[in-house]
Amino acid sequence: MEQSLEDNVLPQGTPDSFLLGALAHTHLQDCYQCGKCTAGCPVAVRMDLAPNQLIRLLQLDDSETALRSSTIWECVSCQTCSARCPKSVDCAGVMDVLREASLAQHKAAKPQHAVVAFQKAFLDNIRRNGRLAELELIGLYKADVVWNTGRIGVLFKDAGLAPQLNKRKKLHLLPEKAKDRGVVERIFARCSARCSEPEKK
Amino acid sequence: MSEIISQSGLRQLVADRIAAGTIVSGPTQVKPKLVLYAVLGSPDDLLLEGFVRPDNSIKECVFPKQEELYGYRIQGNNIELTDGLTNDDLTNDDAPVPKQLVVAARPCDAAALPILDHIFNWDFKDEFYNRRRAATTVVTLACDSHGENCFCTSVGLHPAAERGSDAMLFELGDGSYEVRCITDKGRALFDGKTEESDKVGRADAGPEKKFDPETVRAFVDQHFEDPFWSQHALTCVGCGVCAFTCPTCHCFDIVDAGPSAGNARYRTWDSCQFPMFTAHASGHNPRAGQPSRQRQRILHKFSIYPNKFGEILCTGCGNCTRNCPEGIGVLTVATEIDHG
Amino acid sequence: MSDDSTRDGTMTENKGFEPKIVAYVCNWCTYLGADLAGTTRLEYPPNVRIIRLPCTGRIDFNLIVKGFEIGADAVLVSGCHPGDCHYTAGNYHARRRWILFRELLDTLGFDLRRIHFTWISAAEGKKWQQVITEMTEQTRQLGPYTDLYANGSAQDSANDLPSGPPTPFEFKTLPAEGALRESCRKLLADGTVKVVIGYGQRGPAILTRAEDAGRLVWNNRCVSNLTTYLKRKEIKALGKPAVVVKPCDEKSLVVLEKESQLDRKNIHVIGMACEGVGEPKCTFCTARTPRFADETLGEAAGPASLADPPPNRFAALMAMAPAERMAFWAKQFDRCVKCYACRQVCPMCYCERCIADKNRPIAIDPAPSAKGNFAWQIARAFHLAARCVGCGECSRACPAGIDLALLNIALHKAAQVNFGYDAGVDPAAEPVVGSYALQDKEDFIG
Amino acid sequence: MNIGYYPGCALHGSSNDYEQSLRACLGLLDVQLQEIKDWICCGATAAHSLNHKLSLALPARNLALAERDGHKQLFAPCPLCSMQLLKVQKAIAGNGARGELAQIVEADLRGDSQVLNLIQVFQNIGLDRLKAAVKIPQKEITAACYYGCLLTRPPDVTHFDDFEQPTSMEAVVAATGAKTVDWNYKTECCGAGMTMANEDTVLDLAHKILSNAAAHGANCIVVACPMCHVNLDMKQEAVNRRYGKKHGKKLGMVVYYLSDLVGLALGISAEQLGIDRHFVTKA
Amino acid sequence: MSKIGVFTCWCGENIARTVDVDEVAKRVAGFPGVVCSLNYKYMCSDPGQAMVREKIASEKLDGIVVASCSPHMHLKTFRKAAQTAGLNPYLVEMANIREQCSWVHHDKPSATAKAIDIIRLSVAKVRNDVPLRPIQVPVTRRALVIGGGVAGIQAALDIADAGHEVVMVEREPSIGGKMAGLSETFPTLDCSQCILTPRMVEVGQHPRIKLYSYSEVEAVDGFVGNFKIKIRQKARYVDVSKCTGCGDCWSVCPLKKNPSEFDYGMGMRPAIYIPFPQAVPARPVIDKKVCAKLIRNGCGLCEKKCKAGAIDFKDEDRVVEESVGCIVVATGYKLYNIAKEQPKASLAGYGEYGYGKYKDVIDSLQFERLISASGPTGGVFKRPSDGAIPKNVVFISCVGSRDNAKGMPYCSKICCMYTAKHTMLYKHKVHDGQAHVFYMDIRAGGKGYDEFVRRAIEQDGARYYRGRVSKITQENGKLIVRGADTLAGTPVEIEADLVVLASAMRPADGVEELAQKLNIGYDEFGFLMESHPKLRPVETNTGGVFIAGACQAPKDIPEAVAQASAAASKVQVMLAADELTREPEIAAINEQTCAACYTCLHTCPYHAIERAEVRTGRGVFIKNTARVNAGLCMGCGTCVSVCPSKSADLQGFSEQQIYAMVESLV
Repeated sequence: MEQSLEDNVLPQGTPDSFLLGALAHTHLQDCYQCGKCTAGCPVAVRMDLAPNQLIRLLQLDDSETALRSSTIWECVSCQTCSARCPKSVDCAGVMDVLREASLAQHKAAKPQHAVVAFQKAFLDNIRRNGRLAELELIGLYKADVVWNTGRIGVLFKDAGLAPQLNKRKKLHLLPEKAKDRGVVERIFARCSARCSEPEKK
Repeated sequence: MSEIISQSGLRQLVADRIAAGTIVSGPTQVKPKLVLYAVLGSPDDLLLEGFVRPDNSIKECVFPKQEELYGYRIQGNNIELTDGLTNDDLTNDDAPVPKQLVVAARPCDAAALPILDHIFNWDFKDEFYNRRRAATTVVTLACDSHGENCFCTSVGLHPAAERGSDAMLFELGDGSYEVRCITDKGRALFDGKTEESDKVGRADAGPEKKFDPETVRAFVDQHFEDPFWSQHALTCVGCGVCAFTCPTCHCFDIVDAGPSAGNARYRTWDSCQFPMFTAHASGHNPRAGQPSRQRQRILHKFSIYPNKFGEILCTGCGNCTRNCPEGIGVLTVATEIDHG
Repeated sequence: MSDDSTRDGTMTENKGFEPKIVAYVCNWCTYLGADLAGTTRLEYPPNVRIIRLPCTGRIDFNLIVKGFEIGADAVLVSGCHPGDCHYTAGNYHARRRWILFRELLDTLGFDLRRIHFTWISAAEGKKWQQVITEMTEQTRQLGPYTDLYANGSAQDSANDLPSGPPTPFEFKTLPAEGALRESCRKLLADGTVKVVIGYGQRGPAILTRAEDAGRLVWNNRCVSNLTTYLKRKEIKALGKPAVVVKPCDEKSLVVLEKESQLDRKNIHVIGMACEGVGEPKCTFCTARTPRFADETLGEAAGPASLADPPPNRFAALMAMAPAERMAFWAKQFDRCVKCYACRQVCPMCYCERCIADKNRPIAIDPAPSAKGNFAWQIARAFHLAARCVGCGECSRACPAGIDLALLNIALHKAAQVNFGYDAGVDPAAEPVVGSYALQDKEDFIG
Repeated sequence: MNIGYYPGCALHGSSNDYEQSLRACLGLLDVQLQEIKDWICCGATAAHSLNHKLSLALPARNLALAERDGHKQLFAPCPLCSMQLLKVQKAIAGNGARGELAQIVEADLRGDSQVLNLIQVFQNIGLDRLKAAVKIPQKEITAACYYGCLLTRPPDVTHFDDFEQPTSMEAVVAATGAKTVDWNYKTECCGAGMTMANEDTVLDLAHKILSNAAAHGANCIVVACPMCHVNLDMKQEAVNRRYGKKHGKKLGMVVYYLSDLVGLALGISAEQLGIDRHFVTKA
Repeated sequence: MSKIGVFTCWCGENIARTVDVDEVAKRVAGFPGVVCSLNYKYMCSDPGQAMVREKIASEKLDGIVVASCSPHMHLKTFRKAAQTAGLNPYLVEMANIREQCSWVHHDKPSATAKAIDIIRLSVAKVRNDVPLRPIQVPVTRRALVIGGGVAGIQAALDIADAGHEVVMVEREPSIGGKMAGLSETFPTLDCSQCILTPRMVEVGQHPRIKLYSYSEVEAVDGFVGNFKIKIRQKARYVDVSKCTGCGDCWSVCPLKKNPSEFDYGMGMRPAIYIPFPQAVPARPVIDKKVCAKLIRNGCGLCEKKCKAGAIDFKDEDRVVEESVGCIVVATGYKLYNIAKEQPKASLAGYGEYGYGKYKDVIDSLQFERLISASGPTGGVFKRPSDGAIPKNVVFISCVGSRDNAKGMPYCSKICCMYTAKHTMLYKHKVHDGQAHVFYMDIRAGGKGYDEFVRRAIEQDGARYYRGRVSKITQENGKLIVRGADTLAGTPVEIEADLVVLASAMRPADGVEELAQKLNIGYDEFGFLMESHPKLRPVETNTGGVFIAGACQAPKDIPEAVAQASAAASKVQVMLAADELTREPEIAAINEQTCAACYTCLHTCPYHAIERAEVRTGRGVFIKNTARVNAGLCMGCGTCVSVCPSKSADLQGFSEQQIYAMVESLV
């Protein structure tokens, strides 16, 4: 069922499981909890809710717990779960949708803030430059994490790597930018990428 | 003094009649090498050039190939009569019959109408036929030549026979025609449409006699079981061409068409050459092959009908021989009987 | 169709056009599939009326025409998937028939979008629901089938096919006439044959006496296909016949033998080399000398190259839009008086009692109405599918000059294109009707 | 032959050695890479995680640019970029979203160009031609071919090789004369974009991959993805720091790009291929 | 027929809810020929049928239409009811206003209108019905059983014990089927050889059972009561009459190393072999793909060694014909082949489990052979790769079954039970071994079944994990099984020595071709279609053909045996009478109008039409004609639609009836 691209955030009133399923082009009711996704997931051990438990919660319309779980931010989007699911449920797609919704409703799990911050910084970066400016990304990402979690240590993380990268001519102080950045801005606007607005404190 | 009308005048007359709602029919070129009498859509459809002997006859105007007698519906165990389906039927008595006009018919066609009058009025007044006949006016065009299969002269007619015509036209050679009105209908039709003139049209002398109908009549009366019939009829394939293109053949079949729950009862043409014509329910068929059927056709035309009505049931138009795929027909049989 | 006011609600109240669909289904697969749609409560529109028959093999072409005659706006024919037929091969035979019949209906201008063929198994309740729902919707878009038989005004505007300039023709007697007379005289005299079927002065001549041999002629207007006389009881009663055939007539013998109507051994065939007898078929004919004759007389030069070949009327017909074709045929058939000359002259029509003469039930409406004429011409043409050898007698004999041969050409081409079968050419080839091939095309079957 | 080329941010950023290797190796096989003019970032994990619509719009823009430049084939060396491009083609195949996307990216969009990954480029060149062009067979290399997760998955989008037991990279490596090993982490994930934000995951997964390759007798790993290279090569030292004691010896696994290995076999020097700029340079 | 009774049924409210039955009854009363139109709540009930009988008598009805469910449900019921009231049963028709009207439409007015039209069709048909007499056809009182597994054996023995001759055709060299290869059977754990071998011997020695082993059904002609079966006896290269089964030949045969089909590749067998010691017939077969003599005219040791001179290298396939009255199909099942290439596009293999790549990943029948006392490892449980005794064995359920992505959404029903059995057998053989089972749901619904599974868990310590396995890889001799336990919500990783896959049950190879030969239906997976899942589970839609065992759907031995006996009883019912009454709805040709073109003769799928001559009383030839053999004609009607002159017609579906039906729809 081709989900229209219009509303990419949870409109009010739609039963969560239906919309989440629809957004991820899959039918959550098909899942009979066989656990194959959890079995194959490389990072399942790190998750507070195993992938099959997450889908189970959505089947019971409890998207609240799902949106606040660490699972969705631990997931590395490696598509193993969707590829092997006997019922062709797009579990990886559901993870995408949950991340998007979780961010939109400001329910992202605090301990996973680093991942959220990295991905938000990434989008802001390419919104401005059209292409990724790595140093700028690292700088803004670290500032965001320090600012929001107070983990000062992040500032010095991998500091040692910088000179090695430079020796290998892999650091670019003046990174390339896309020429027509206007169109990139307009694309972002049209996709109403609300999550890229500055975090309101 | 004679009255004449130009060809354009005649076409104008046809146009006026069509405009007035009359169904006008006449010879028309349907396909290369095929001329038939048909209802004229416009006056130019009327074919007047050259000698033309259409392959069918004008009997269709008074005795249509398919005519609805009445409609009916079976409801439960009773039957209701309904007005018919086709709108040109005569089922409801008061409906006026549309006027019909035949233009440039051949005398041998026109002569057939009085014959049909006798048939449809001898023991039972066929009201369907009569009302159509009354509404029909026939304008004949005298023949200025004759085809190879024409034999009107052999059956007591000739290229200018007035029998059955309401008015007769004669070619004047310059594209106009002399009009001789015969009946009131003819006069009413041409009233005020003609001019005085002193030109007088003349007709062809007609083909020389090809056989004597009396010898044919005598032969068929005495040679009912003659091997001539089985020998002659071998090549007849048993189709209905001769009967259906003959101006005088008038046999018909009654048929229920439409779903068995009721639709309409029709009268349609039938031919003595068909096997079903004489098939008995038991499966027996008194006339089981073409020999007996060919004999029956000649017998009816030259003996049975003349015995009853004193005239030959044939106007010599030659359609049966002209259209027969195997070249048989009355002319072939009669000449063979006469010169055999 | 009768506006049957006392019997309202045949369809739903007419809130908008509700198509009427007749479905002929096989009892073992599609009927059970429809039942399954019921047991699993799959809703679909109520426009279909199902007629249960033992097998698609039993669904004959005339039922499809009958469906339209009683006012259906679309007809569905459905049965078991190939290979699953309860009677092993009913659907294979049906499929082959449908391939030919669709070509005939297309030539006549029927709207093929209103005729659906599908395979639905007993396990496919869902597919039944889908087919009926889609068909109802599609037919609703098409609207009522009003231009069936092009009643009303459509007929007047129907244009005719180009017939091209009349081919110059002058009658001449052919040199082989003398040899023909001599040969027939000898055959009758020494009793090899009891009757000779040849051409006479005014038409065919059937002789039993040697001395009549002089009545035989051979010229370039000996048109009739004399093989049609071989089926006649009166002629069979006379004993072993000799028949004069042109190459086109000879093909009829091949078909008649294949259909057990004559035994080639006790017929003496006199083949005449022929350069054409002035009929439309002769302009395209390339078969100059008969192939299976017992004796061949005369010789014929190769086919004259035609300066300007007459227009291909069949191509012109098929170039028309379907509704236009229907109007063309309605105008032609309006002239038909049902004299059945087309049936009686055809060597392939040898039934004791023709389907047109059957009245319990009335399969073909006997009256020469639009409905009756279409039904008759469809039956005649389809019974000749892959059997007619193109001798053209039907067109020639028709007193109303109807282009009957076009229908036979359509089916002749269909048999060639689909089954590589050319009637009357190969005595050993398996007849198309009555046999089937596993890989017959079924792109039109849902 | 020349094909459209979509480098992606990584190849112009910290993984520019991969581009150097590609241009050197493919240049020798007379494959000209024609970079799309003014391409933009495909959004990578961030887009498909945070904004489904954006994750289709950005790659759609690049597809439209490639079509505008007239490229019938588009080579995207990074599997994440090529998967995103293929996902767009699938979304507009039923032209459900074609009109809408075209309007968003301000360019018309047919979606008929063929997206290729590096292995497919070598397959198009032809393995026998490759074998014939080899000057220095890589006899001493025993490679563990590492596909990563997005080269073969999701199968209904990539339609490339067998997503459980792929063998297409082994064929290319064998063509260079090197030996390959059968090991169990060919298609397991390396942690991809989590290098910065969730290093623990990356180190754990990278360790499993490196140690399994070593356990099966491989002396190097061949990859066809810039992110995998970062996680296995740049982070190998960190992996050793965290997991080295457990094994008693440190892992020293050289991580080649597939184009490195082919380049070496064709006689190109390590410097020209940029191999010297890797972190782990000797076993 | 002018006095027709129409009985409209409510079917409780199945019909009455969406069809206004009173309106229907009122309007139907107005149809031509209808004299009595009633409606009743349950027409098929006794009071309903009694009403029909009473009305026939009181109103002297000569035609009945029952407007209710599908003719496939109750046409026979109402025809019997009419018959008892003295009305010819073939003057009864049904109007299907339930499955094809009330159940599929919700708009009451249009459903009612449609119901009236459907009844109008049936009334039009009844008005043109002709009373018919059933045809008596001689019955060959012999039965054919296809398949020599436990179901085939049970059916054959039941029929033979009832006094009828049985022809059994088995494709393998010996009967016994899959059950012969099992070690013990659940839930009683009694050894399958001990309970099956006696029945096999009984079949081998039964005076009325003619066994064709190593043979296949080539063609099936004829019809119920009179089937002609062509059986292809594959070349055995051993003269069964001379051979005494002494075994000298297969012990001397040098080519020992051929994977044994019976052991599913776990053991080896010589080129000349009997599949297993208790084989019936205990006569060897030479494998022509391997035997050196047959391929290169070398060796020939077995011929020299055979004292009875029974070896015959020039043996060829022989085709034999048998005539039988009815057929029982018991072709059994095979396990889903887990490898990558699949016979059907709709199926997919299990790349992630490495079956075929890792030698120690085997399927459940291979496990049965390894654990079986008569198996290739002689009762000692060793794993195929290196013969070591596995200490950690993982059993994986639902491999292929319940897996839409792999093309088999159905459950194979018996895997939960035999997996539990396997854990017990393993525990009994390797006391210090640990069995791990990955399952989704335990389906143990039979008598004593659930207790059996609990015993495996509680007493024999099998460890059950609720979750599927995602991937199996091999690390230095150990199989790493990565599964999950959804109850604990955590992934589970086990280092196993052996993995046993409980793969899905699929119908035996070639069953679709056989079904087409027998004209019986099969579903999308190839399982044979029963006539009605609840009411006629062992019959098919083709008269005289019955099905039993796993060929119809996955099932265990008790059910297979029960179905076999059911099929056998159906056969006995049919063979009880000398003659078989057959439906009279067959074709007939009007010999008066037949033009003898014989197109019908070429078309008839059953060769039921012959050439004949019409002669007068004194034998004078009148004409040729085609004639229907009432015994062979199955009533398909293909001849009727091919006949140009409509001389051929089908009784019960005559032209008159069909045209009346179509025209009633105006």
